[in-house]
Amino acid sequence: MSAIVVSRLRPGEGGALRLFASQEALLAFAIIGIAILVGFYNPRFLATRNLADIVLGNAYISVAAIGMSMVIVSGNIDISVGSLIGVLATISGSLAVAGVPIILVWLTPLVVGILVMMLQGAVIAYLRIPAIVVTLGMLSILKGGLISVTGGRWITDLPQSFHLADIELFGILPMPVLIMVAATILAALWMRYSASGRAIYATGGNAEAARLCGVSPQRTVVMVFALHGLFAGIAALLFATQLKVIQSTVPPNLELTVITAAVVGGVSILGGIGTVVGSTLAAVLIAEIASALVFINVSPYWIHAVQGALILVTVVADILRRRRRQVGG
Amino acid sequence: MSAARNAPIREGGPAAPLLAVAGIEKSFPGVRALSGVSFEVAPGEVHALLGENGAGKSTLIKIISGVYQPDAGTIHVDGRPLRLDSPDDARRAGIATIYQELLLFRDLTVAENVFMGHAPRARGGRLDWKAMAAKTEALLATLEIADLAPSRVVGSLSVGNRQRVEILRALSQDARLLIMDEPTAALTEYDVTRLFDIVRRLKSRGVGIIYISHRMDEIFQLADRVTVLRDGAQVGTRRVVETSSAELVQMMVGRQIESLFPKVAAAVGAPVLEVRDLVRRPMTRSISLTVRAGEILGLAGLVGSGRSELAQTIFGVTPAESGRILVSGESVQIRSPGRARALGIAYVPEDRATQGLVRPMNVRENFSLASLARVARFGFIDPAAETRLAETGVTRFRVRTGSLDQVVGRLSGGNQQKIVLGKWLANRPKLLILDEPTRGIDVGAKAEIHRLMSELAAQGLAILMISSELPEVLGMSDRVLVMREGRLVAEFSRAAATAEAVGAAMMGSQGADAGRAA
Amino acid sequence: MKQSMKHRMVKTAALVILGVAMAGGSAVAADKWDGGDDLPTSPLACDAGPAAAAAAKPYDGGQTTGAPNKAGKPITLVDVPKLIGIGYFNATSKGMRDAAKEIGNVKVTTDGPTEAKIDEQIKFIDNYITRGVDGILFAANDPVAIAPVLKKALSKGIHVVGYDANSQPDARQWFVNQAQFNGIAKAMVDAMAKEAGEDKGFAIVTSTFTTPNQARWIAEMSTYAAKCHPKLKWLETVEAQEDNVLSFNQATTLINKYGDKLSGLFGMTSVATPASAEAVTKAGQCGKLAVVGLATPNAMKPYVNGGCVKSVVLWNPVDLGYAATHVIRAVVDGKLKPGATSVDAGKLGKLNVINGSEILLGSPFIFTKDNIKDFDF
Amino acid sequence: MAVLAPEVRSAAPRWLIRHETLLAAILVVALAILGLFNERFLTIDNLLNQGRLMTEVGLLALPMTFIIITGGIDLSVGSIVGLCAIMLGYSWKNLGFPLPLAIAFAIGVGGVAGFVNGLLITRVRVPPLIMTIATLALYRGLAEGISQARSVRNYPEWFFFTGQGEWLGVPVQLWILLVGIIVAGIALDRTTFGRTLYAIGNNETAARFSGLPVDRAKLVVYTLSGLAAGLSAWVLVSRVTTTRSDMGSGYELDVIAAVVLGGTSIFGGVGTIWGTVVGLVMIQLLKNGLALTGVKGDATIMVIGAVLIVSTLIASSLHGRREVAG
Repeated sequence: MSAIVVSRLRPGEGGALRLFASQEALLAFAIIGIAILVGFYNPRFLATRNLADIVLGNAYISVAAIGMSMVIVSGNIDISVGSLIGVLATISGSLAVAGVPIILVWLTPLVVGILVMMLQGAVIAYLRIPAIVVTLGMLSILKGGLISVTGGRWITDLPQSFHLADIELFGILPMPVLIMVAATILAALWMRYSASGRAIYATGGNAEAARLCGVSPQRTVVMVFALHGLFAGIAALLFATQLKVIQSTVPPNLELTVITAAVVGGVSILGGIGTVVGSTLAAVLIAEIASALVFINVSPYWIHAVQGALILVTVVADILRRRRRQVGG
Repeated sequence: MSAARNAPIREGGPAAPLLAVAGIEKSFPGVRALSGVSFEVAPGEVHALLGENGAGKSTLIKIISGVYQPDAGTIHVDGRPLRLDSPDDARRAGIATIYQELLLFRDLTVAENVFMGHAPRARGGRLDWKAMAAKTEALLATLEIADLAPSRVVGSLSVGNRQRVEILRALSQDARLLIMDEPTAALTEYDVTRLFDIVRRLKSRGVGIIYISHRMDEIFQLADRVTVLRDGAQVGTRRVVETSSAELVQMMVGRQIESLFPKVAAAVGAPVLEVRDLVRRPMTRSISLTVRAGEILGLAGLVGSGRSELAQTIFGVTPAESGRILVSGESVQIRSPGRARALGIAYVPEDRATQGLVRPMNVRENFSLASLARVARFGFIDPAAETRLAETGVTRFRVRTGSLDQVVGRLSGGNQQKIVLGKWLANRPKLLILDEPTRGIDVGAKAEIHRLMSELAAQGLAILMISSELPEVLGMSDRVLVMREGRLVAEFSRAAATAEAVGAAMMGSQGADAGRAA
Repeated sequence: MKQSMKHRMVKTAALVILGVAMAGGSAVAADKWDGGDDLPTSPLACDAGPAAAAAAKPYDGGQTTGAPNKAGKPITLVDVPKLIGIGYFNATSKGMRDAAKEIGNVKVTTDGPTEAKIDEQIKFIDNYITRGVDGILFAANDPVAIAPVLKKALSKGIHVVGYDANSQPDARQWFVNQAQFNGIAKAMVDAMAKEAGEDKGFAIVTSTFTTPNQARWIAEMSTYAAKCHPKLKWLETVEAQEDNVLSFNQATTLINKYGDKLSGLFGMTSVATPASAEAVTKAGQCGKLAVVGLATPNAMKPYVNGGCVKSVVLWNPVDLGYAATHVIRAVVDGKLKPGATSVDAGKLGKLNVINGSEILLGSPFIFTKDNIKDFDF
Repeated sequence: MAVLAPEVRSAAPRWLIRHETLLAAILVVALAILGLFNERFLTIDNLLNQGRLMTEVGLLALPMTFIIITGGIDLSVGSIVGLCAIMLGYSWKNLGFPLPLAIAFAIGVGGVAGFVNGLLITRVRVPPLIMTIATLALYRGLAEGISQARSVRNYPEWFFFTGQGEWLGVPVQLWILLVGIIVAGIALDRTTFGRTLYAIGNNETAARFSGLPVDRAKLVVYTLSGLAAGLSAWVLVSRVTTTRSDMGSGYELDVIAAVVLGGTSIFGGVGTIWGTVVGLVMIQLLKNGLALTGVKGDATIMVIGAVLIVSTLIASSLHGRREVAG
């Protein structure tokens, strides 16, 4: 199939690199554009404080979106991430309250996250069950499990040391933002400079060819999910340490926001291309819109509609852009 | 074929040949693909494999590149016997294959594609992009390719450059034997000359090359030796300097023409299909032709010359961008296969597995697939009628199947093809388009299908037959059209259609002009 | 070319969707506070304490049919709250278990949906009707929607008592009212006026505009403020479901949006209030920006002790659950019949019956720095 | 169901017979066991009542079977239910439509919503998974945005007949579902339409080359899915007497679980309505039975999730095909 497409392509037209660029540029423009528009309506929107809060309050989404975009690049999807983050947040919170050494409090969710996601990855890759089914099932297992274990008891009086979010570097740079930026950069570098990083693109782009090149699609998928789990763990930490209370329930619709960020971030749903930088920008964009809605007195109820529309527009644009590179579609 | 001819001819001195295969046998359910094939490739030799489609070339190279395992026979590399259980084994033995469908990652750069799976590492195991780019540059330099930046994304490259990337990948693994399957099929003239240039360089560096092509002129320009296959058997191996285009065509086509069911003459009636300046880029460029009732119009040409694309444009799979189609004199718009079917056009596609049959479904369901309306009342399928339809089909086309509930995927190629044919004839079409009607099926079934074709023509059906097998074209057609690079380049009456003339026209060598004149 | 046309077609389509999505939302502005319901309000007098029970109304609750007489016999109860897994309903269910232990011959289990979804809640109650229990305690996600299934329970001889969130009166026998809406409203608004200042601006963080209790409270607050603190400026009401991160972000956005214009935040749910307090803390507005709200003590301790929040308004949900259990026991034992004016609720003493078939827990309780440490829920 | 039995032979590979009979067997055993635990479980009263509760999901499961057979998926059904419920209430209360018209309108909206899915999937070739994830958010968002999460109440008494009434002692909506099942079953088993769906799922190219109306068929199934969602919204609103924008959220899980559990291959080409019905009943009674035997709601969710994964595992291992993950 891909061969047919390949041979249909007209020589020397818009390369995917330019496509990445345009995608990220687009997002950057959108972010700035909205800021300016809303700024006209209410200058306070542009206050550094507000802009900082927008990023700060949603850093965990950006981090989760990194892993998600890797998963999508590898040609899969995961809708269990929201529930997993809820579970991991609760775990770390309970540990913190139980007085476990803070290092363990921070490491355990990462480890658990990796294990859970690896399990899913293995089922998907080796047992050949579509990701959608596996993660849909896992979603409800985690959700139900969390409630039945915790009974939804809130976790309160967390030790001060637990609150990552309160740590500020040089008094200005809040930890979550730092982690978000660091994670994005590291992930971007890893995907570019490691053989396994490229293997993700190979698997998503042309699994058969990847196999002939000695890249194991199965192993790659498992690895991708493991990483996804790691980022989910980090996201869970940022999520948990943001407030002085952990609800120990599953944050509603979180997986949708994360997927939106990843897709809008320039991950081609046809698999194979994508950029974690884009997904981080997209997460910021979504957060910005959510906040803008309040500033322009639009009820937050529209946020889901906006998210859905964003996905549609990006995906359709992506497909058409690719198709325009082919003669006769 | 005499033993003397088959005795491998040693090239150069006593040096062990790079590759030596002997007595290779391979059969698939229903088909005997290869029987007793032996040949050698010496370092720095270009060894051409020649043969019609279904002659066994692809099977042979798949065996050499470790995709298939032979039923019998040996493979020696540098005189050492070798078991190739996987493409990986072949790669390690220094054998690289460039398939017709290039296996590339469209979204990755040239350098990444070249080094996918064996990229240079820097400290800490991270990819060394500098080295990767440098090495790629070096490879490009050795082949004096100037217009290919390592950082380009493959998806944005021309087909020719894509192929060069594949060649680079092979070289980057220091392949010593390079197999090229119809490398020029999809290339423009310019790219072809550049490819030849590269091949010569490789040759001069001692790389052995197995070169598969239909194009006679290429073989004479490039190859040192040529091995001709027919129906899975080795007809012979010749030094190119000692043979001629005529002889090779003769070897390819052989005595087959006689063995074929000749088309019985039928009264040629009114035009059923008329095509005027049909255009569908890139492969259908202003085509005009006419098919009459009772006539079999043969459409010859090389793989990739645009014949199937033309057929699929007529059939509405890829609707035309401009031009007119007339069916029995009336101008019609064909935007979907459904419409084509309604107009009495049937298309037996080239690729049975993916286009012709729904292989997990059973015989009955496949037979009725193209004529559901006939076995249904108000959209409700009448099981009895459907069974009757299938039974008549099975008996009429002598399909060998256990029962109507047999899943067609398990039938032999010949039987599958009969079902595809039957499925369409159940629809009582006016025009039957046959795309490679006998590809990859055994001789017996072949004959049956040919007999059937002339029978149908005799009943007044108009048939447009696409075939890459000259004998078939020559034996079955009332008229022969030749396509090359999306255009009709020659037309022959049955009388004027000789293997040499048509073959020449297909391959675009000197003979072509003669063809056009005819 | 064809697809370029398609392209335009789809692009516009997508944009239209987006447009539709953005439009209309701006049509939310209203003169009365957003998030209030349209039912009539009955503001209390500005100075007086919580009103004495309104004019006695005849019993308007429902009746069980063919309920077995289990007076003094052991009974099993099921408690189906709006949703399980939030501090508030954990507290009420604790109260029920306490009461059950105290009474002895009562067994009560809590089960319910994980999200405040009405059709889920109905399925739960339905299942328990089939399974067979002696009594159902509920907190309705929707007063009307829950009615049919409750009536079904009554018809099967199962006693039904509501708490926290009422249903249509005739769908249950009694409803334990934690505190009258106008009482809560008065307490909240008075506290805000005191802490933020009579003529300051404030905003509200609620769950959703349609959660019955919150809607009721906001409506009552609106009229009470108009009557007694006319200079208080209501700026905006934002919704944040029962999600504390969303509440936090919404509160933060409000703070950034209004700056000094904003001197107070109302948290209308036990989720929104701590989140708002956190937002104020993070914004470094402690002391400058008053937070008044309904919340459970544990979640608020850091802020109250930290002095960022002066007063948390709430009845004691543990008592609420405790009372509800006593009430249903009393009903089973025939001690609480239509027309009764009060019921004996164990350690809470006598509770009054108000407007027909409701039992009033008492006046709202105000947690402060001094007393909050005494509570653990 | 006997009516539909033959299709098992005619329309699907042999293993399916095994799979479904196996499933039916498991169902019987499970029921028996649950019955032992609670004598109130296997009562006509309870079973009919469960049928009532099952209808909304059931109506969605029928077109979902079609969709999954074509190799697609529709994750937006739950959101469409929400949107339709809102449109029903909104058009009646705010736009002043007469209630019957409002019902028709709501169902129409469902159809349009599904049609939009189908249109972009067939014309622009957006993968169904992504398309319906997007509309999962979009339609829910529209429901929330349009209604501002305000609920609509006080419907007239007659309106509740569909959701709470009985006819011949059987819940009204159960009759609707029954009709739906028979129609869908026959359509899938006996009509050219059904045959087209199987062909598409097994080999879309060949179906296209055989002149079958591939795109139209897909468009139809997604539209049907939307219409069913509208119908199910009507039944739901009529049952719970109130319209809220969160209605139907999470339905996609139950629906897909039922269909997949019923032996429909998530890779397409294989499946029957009969299987879906068994799967549907199984899940509903599993939930109910567990609840009655004292298993809490949250634990039940876990069981369903596990059932979904395991059943797919069984199905795809019985079913020869091997696809690349994802």
